[in-house]
Amino acid sequence: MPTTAAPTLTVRVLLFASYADTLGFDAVDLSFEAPATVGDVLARLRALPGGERLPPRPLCALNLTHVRSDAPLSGGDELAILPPLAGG
Amino acid sequence: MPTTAAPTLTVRVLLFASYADTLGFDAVDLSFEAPATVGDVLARLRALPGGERLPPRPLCALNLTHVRSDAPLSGGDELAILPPLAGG
Amino acid sequence: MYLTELPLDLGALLDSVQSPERGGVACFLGTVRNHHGGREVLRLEYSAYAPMVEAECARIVAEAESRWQVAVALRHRIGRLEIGDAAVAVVAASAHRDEAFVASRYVIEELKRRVPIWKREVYADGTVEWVGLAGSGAAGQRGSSVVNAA
Amino acid sequence: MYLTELPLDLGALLDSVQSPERGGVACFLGTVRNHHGGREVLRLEYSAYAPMVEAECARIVAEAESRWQVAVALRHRIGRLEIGDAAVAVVAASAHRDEAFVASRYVIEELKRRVPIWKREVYADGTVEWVGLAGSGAAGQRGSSVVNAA
Repeated sequence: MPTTAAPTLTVRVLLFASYADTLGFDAVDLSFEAPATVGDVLARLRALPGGERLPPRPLCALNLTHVRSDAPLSGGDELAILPPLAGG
Repeated sequence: MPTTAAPTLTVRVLLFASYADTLGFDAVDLSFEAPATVGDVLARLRALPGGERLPPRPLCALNLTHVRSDAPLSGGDELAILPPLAGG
Repeated sequence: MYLTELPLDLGALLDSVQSPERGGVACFLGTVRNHHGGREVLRLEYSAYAPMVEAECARIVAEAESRWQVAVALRHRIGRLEIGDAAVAVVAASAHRDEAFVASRYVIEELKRRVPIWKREVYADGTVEWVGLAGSGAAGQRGSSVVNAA
Repeated sequence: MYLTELPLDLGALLDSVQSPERGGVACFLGTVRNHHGGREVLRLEYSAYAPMVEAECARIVAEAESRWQVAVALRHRIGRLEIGDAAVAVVAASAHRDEAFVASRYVIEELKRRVPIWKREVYADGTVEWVGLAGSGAAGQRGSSVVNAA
């Protein structure tokens, strides 16, 4: 919901496992004024019901690769917020 | 073939793999004046045809346990002279 | 494909990496335990971010195969697993057993650290919980503070 | 029995040590390579001082099971083996994967160092040679100075 004429970008956000349960959905498209980072997505998620239970620095993967929260976003990116891993 | 009246002991000596090929037999009973050690057996073997090709310090096992050449012998012992191991 | 919903076939993984040049083969199997955190586990369910599992596993295998002279096979099972079922299998074959050992260890450690797979444990008391490793965020070691299912 | 003349059955060894408490299983397989010292190997034959193999393997397994919380299975094949056949298999199962890895490594290293087994390699050029590890005596790395068979 951009409120200015600044260019916007839309990213696909995926939630998994306990985070999907916590926020009540497993995928959402979110739009931001450019430039935006992974941290901006996390801030948006934290404002949603249940989002306050996300940890301060969750694991994040951008287009199937682990990234830090200062990674910049591009339109069409797929950003996954990953609960603590438990494979193996 | 003890030549004195000293007490004698007889041990069973086993040869394996390349050592059996070298000396031409794989088992022999040898008698020694007591006390005797593994080293005495090695010295006796070295005097046999082909025995000069035994290494200076071959692996030896006394009654199924690795021993050094100064290990003492008792009558009825089984002493195995082990070529370089190649299991695995 | 590194993910499967079928039981893991160690023999097939061995066949895929063994060769007459590679005399040393190290493997690791991770199987479902019947206890966790002092509680009796009845069964569990693995889920995954499948496309990233494939991408990250391919990266890990490529790293191992470039660092050591090994051929690596890796498979992780998802879906419902019973106690004793194998969840993950790693095989590393090499002409040098040291490299086989080191590479197999590397792959399982990196998988646990980097590959997006989650599990929900079903306990004997009827509760269900997401399980996570420590250090991945404030949600902490157990997902119990986040989710209480039944 | 740690020695067998039959093909090794990894599945049976896994079954013998896996349990619902032991979620981590590390294995090692040593298979017959097609080359040695730059020469092409056609097949080989393992022989052993069988009673001592049983005694020494039992000691090694006991050492591993006392040093770490593991259950260990170990089997070595003797007789004629073809390229690719497994000659030795070690399995270590533990509640902790680190212990499974360390114990399986310990067992294979100690087996190579202590267990009286020998092999004769048959080469593509028709020669046959006893093969040995370095450091076990002046006969040195290869038995060729001691024996020339055909």
